[in-house]
Amino acid sequence: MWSARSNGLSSVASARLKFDVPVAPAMKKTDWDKRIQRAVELAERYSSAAEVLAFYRHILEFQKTLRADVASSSSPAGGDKAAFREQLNLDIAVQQLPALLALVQRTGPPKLAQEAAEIGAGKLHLSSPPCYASSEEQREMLRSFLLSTDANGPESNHFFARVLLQPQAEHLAATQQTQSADSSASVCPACGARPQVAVLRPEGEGGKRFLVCSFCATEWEFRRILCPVCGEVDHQKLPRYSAEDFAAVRVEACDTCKYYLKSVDMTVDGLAVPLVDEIATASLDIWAVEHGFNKISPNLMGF
Amino acid sequence: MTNGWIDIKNTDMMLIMGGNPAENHPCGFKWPVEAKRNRNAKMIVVDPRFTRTAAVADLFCQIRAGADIAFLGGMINYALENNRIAKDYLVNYTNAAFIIKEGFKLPEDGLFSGFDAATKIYDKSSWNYQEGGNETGKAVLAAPTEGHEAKAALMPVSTAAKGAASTPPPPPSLPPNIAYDLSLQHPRCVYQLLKQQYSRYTPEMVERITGIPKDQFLKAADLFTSVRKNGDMKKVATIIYAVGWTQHSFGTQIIRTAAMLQLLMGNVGRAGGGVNALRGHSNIQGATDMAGIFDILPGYLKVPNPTDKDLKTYLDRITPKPAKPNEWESFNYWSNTPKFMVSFLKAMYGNAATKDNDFAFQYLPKVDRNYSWVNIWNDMYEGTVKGMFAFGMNGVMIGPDSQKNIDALKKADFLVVCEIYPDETSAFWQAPGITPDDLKQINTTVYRLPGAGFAEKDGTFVNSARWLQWKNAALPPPGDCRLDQDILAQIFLKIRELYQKEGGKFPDPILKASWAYTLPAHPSLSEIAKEINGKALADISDEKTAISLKAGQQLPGFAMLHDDGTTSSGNWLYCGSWTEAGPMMQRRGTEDPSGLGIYPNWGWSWPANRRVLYNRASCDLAGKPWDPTRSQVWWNETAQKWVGNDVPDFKPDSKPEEHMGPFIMNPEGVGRIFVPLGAMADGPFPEFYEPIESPIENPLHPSQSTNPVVKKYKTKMDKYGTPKEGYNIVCTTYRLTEHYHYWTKNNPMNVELVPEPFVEIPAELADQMGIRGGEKVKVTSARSDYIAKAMVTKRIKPMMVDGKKLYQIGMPIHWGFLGISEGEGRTAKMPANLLTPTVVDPNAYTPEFKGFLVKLEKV
Amino acid sequence: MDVSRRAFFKTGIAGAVGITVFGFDARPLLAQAGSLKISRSTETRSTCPYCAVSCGVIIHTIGDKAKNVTPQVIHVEGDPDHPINRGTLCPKGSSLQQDIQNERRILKPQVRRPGSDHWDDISWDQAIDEIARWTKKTRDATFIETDAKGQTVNRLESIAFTGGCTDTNEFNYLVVKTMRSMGVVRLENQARV
Amino acid sequence: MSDRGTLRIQQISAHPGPVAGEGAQRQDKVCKLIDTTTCIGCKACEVACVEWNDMPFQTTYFDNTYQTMPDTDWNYWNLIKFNEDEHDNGSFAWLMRKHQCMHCEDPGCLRACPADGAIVQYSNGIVDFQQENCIGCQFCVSGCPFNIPKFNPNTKKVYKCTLCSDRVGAGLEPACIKACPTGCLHFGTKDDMKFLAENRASQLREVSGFQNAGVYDPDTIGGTHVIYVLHDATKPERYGNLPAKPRIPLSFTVWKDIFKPIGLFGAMLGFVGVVMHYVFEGPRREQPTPPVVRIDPPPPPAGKEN
Repeated sequence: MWSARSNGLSSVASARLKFDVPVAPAMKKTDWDKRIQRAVELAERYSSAAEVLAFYRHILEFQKTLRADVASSSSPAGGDKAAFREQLNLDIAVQQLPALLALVQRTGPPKLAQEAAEIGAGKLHLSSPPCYASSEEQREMLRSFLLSTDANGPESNHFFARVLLQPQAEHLAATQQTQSADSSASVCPACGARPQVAVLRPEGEGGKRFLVCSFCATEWEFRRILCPVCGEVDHQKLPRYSAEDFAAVRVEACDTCKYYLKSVDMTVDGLAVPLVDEIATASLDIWAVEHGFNKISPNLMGF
Repeated sequence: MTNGWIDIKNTDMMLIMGGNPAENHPCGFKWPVEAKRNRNAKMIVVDPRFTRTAAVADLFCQIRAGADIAFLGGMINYALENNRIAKDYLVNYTNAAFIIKEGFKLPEDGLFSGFDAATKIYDKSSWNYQEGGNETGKAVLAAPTEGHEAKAALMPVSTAAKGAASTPPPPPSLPPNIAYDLSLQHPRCVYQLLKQQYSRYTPEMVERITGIPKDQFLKAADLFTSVRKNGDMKKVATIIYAVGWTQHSFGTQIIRTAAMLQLLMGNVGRAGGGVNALRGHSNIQGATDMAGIFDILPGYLKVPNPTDKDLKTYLDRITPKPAKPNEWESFNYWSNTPKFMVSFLKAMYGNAATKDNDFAFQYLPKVDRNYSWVNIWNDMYEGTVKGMFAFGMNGVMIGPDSQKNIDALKKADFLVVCEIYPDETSAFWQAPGITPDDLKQINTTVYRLPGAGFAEKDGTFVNSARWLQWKNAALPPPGDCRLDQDILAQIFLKIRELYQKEGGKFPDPILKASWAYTLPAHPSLSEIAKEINGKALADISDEKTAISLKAGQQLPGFAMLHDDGTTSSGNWLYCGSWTEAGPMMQRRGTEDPSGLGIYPNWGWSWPANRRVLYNRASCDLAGKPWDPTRSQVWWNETAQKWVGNDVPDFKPDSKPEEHMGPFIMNPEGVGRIFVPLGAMADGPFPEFYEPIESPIENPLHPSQSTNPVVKKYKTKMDKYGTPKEGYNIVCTTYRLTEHYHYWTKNNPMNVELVPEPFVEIPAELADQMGIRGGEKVKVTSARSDYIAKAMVTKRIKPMMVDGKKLYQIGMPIHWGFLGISEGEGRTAKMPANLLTPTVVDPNAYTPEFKGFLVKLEKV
Repeated sequence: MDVSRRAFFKTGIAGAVGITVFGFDARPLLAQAGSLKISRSTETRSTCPYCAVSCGVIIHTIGDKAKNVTPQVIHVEGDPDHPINRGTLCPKGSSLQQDIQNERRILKPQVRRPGSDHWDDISWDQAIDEIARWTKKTRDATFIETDAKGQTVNRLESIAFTGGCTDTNEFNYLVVKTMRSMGVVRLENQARV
Repeated sequence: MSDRGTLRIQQISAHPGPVAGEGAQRQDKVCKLIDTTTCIGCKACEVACVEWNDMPFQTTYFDNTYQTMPDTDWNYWNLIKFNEDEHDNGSFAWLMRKHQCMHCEDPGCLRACPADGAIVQYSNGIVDFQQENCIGCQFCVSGCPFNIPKFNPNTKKVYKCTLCSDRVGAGLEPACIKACPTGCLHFGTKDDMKFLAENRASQLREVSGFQNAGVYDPDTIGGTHVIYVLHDATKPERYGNLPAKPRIPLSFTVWKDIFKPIGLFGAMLGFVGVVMHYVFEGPRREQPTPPVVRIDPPPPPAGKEN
């Protein structure tokens, strides 16, 4: 939280400050407690998202219990995204599935709970890609998620896969510390998934933009006034929409490709936890969609 | 800057002199600080005042304003005496080994050979290389005798006198086959002459002239040259300067001395090295590149003069032929001048520029005299300049001699000012002291047009580091304000319309200037930027690079320019800034693979996106970097070409064994320690001269105290003070961190930070005169006087100069008669430049704002 | 999938029971989304107009061109991506907003007539017309086609153009084109001094 | 203020009984590091302070120095002090020190303050004035070893640098930090900042030839949450009267150390407060509400103290 200056200047303790490189936040062990605590706070602050956050909190607490260090951390050639996914341990994930299904049936929203029940009970699930409930088929479900290029559709089977594999992915990405070579990569340099949210971190008088991966939560530098989807740079075509209700979160849209993502401005609220604040401001997503914009990638709660 | 802002972080040693970056470039100054923090680099600051830059320096020397050449000459002497030089670099990358013609004479008496006292012009024919081949180790000739010199000195005078009657004939050219002595022993080789020239700049002499105690100078000299201890080439030193050097009647020669020192030590072309001018304003670099000044055309092409009866004559005159030792290679890049020039004419006059009409060469005015800044005001004062356009240029405040400029404007017929704030130039008739009766006599019609602020305009600025950076317009101009380019276009189109309707003197260039902008009265700067880059006018191709272009396509770079009218380019130097790939100066890539701070994909840097100039010199003869930890470019044996982290500033396929010189813009291909022929007006080596207003006679040669080719101006406004008349305090002017020129006096925050003008006075002098801080003092020069509060400070010490005790004072320039504090009656409503003299550097025509004489009294 | 989601929300708005793909009750969210006071802002990359470090700045403006609302500057931010200033600004740069929106700006063309002690307002058309006539009159009266030695010089010595330090390259090129074409040789700029 | 929600209080001026939030897990101690050896006195931090705190434009006057004004003011909390520093040996330095509240670990202002809740020290070390509880007695002014608190005659309240407690409360750096173009300002945990500072100091001693370089973090007041790297830590006075051994005036320490244990204390201070308030403002208009209420209601004074 107390990151020292990051305006590209080395400090005498260069160990702590990287010289001449925008300091990406240290990719240390996922701080689940921080996310859980933030989810609780925001549930109080934004009643509109209370139900969603309450469920998300359960999911976070579940993810916290999962062993993340099962993914082999034998680092593949940096940025080899396929190899990255190969290293995630599906068997463990399959073992963890029943517990998740139970949790969702107990605490999840109706449709998701019903689905959990069906997967658990081995009924045929009609959503595509089809997935069946034998453990082999469950494994296949997780696998199909990993192989899908857009590794985060809103389909609920993707929901289960994301919940189970995300801790492994985060752990793996952290151990690999993949850094993007340029500041205009629109997909995660570690796992290749699309960005979930942008975060602005203090850099001098300004806010340096990073994108947060929707799967492995890697943050990579992504320069300002540039559309992550179509590469638009015309500032007139890149409106930012903000609401008084959310001081630090805004919609960063593109009039050219009509995609958007939200950004969390840490120069306004240093206590924000991007992935959680992103979910807590679902009403901004609704506003954006109503106004004809498409989200780059829906979040874990399906928004 | 030969290098760039970020590159300063790569240095091991900084000499900051004639500049004050901590105060005037705070955000750029993070990089010197970075070098200190990260590389333990040392910082030497030399300045008349202990500045905020000095406050973080490792060593500070207080120098008498204007004594810089003596200090740097002393440095050169020290480096030579103590073998703190880069031998291989010197022999192979500079003209140190070249032999100079007999008859050349050093200025022991203050004059080089060839001076004509009548015209105050040098005949430079003796400032030339000797023809011939390799003289290495050959019979050593006797040093030139008196006789030689006498002859040498006499001979040219007559020719010069002849020349002076009419326009002087074009100077003789450099020999194609230059004689040289790689052992550097020949008594007339540049190296020996250099030694001889600066042997007079002993530490004792440096102390006499600069006022810097000998031991302190030696400390500085030893520290700076320590990067070249025993000729080791690993470390690099940089020299950083600003207008503290340019604003002297010998400014160009100060910079030359610095360049020579850097060549001598092998610091040019290297990361963390170079000679780095910190420009004072956001687009001064661009304005120079784009020839906002009378004596050049865009891309530093020489203006035509009346003897250029046609395009060919002109091109023959200005296109240099290679001049080098036969055994060496020279790229001589300026040999492409005809391509640059013809492409420029095509951009200017489009289809009206044809082979048959010399590409409209005659449309360009011919220049054979000095029309520079101070001459404009001088001639307006004398009545020959009737009208003036001033777009964002506050000439009354800028001076020199503001009163002369005000009185000049009184004599003009019309003045057109485009500004965003009320400025002193358009309001010259409201200057303090002008009575209602005077007003009735002032017949100047003044138009004050509201222009647009920076945030309301798009377009390109070029920073000190030669980076072109496009900015976008954030909002429209307020009220009835208009975009500057629209105002200019609308005035021009109206004039063109009048010539169409009514005819008039030589209307062709006005009627035929190309104006193919979608909205003629609102030319888009993007369209202009593309025109500046240039395009193919016919299908062209280049077999070497296998690039071929269709007519109408943007040019990828100046290598594609032609001299047959098949290409156009408004400024060859910017060719490559807006290609078919798009606007390069709009790029914002933040990657820096080498870690050297090159940022190849951020904006675009001239020439050819090269971030450090002369970077071939960062390698040894074999093409390997002098310091592998700072590898910029290198020779790739397998690929048989020059490659690297930066764009090689070199002929890409020239093998090291071809021995091509790294300084490709010189016909010799090497760095010029000795500048031959006409390149400098006042000498091939810098010599120390006193400022025009000086407290002492030049200790080197009292008989020739000041720069011999500098002319004083003659109007009754032009008075120059002497110590005899009581002007015995040296005064200098400068800017503050908190303010910007004559602009932020309109911003409350900046005014709060520094509300009022002041005069910095040495505590000792103040005590003598009974002046206490905050009391009003009057500073008087031969021109005028100036009243402000005294800042009594220990940061300016009295100094002993040539045995005499001397005081220096200084004053910031930011206040005039229009502004927040001015409006509140908290200033004397006087521009600081009321005091400064009208006299200019003979090479750059920059006025001598720094180091003039004043009297000081309590009010 | 995006289409279906939008369709879903549309129905949600339409009053049908709003539930999300996962079955969350969307009504509170829809309600809040409807009540949000959204402001549209634009970020514009610019360059500080002061010294030659040329620090990058990002100017934040609100107001929608499309809706014909004149943009207002709400914030000037040091460009965090800029390799030289890295988001930092000096005391001049950090007060740039005062320069952009400053009550001392001159907002209309004015003329001071011979002998007059005050400014008079003048229309743009009038001003430009008068300036053009002044220029032509002066040029026609003093244009020099050949010098004493009969050499072609085609120059105008009686009118000077002086350009400022914040003029862009493109503007400066227009200056060269227009002024040189009129024969102006007294062409100078802050670059000289 | 938003910070009340996020910053835990450690000490409260003139507050009877234990402090709210005590016993709960500690927050990191924060600290601002100022490296005077790389400060160029550009005043970007002054502008940032004025802008963040919405200070009104005020007319300043030339005072024979580059310093914006002689001292900090109730509406100007951050000031670069310029000091021309000459030595007998002829050596000269122009020392620039960013002057603002030092946020003492043992704050004299807080000790001296008789008004319940007018001055609080958060457990992250920030010392903050709560103007709504200030009675304008100005004891804090005499209690401060650095002459920081400044009285506004119009509002009859005392003001000073809050270390941007509102920003810090929101997880941000103070406004001045982000403004510094040379990176001579840092903000972080006290441990981190001490580490940076000591490193820089040793670099100055070993490489730059400043044998006396060191870190200013005076233990006489339990250390400060604003620390300096100085070229010469042996003579902090050179930097515009930075006291080598800052001390809280005895009277105040005595007060606290002697009376605090005694139950009278709360009542007495309350009384003093009333008197002071009466003296300075006449009859009390409204009861100032102690901030602790908003944090966590304090238990009543323990019985044994009666």
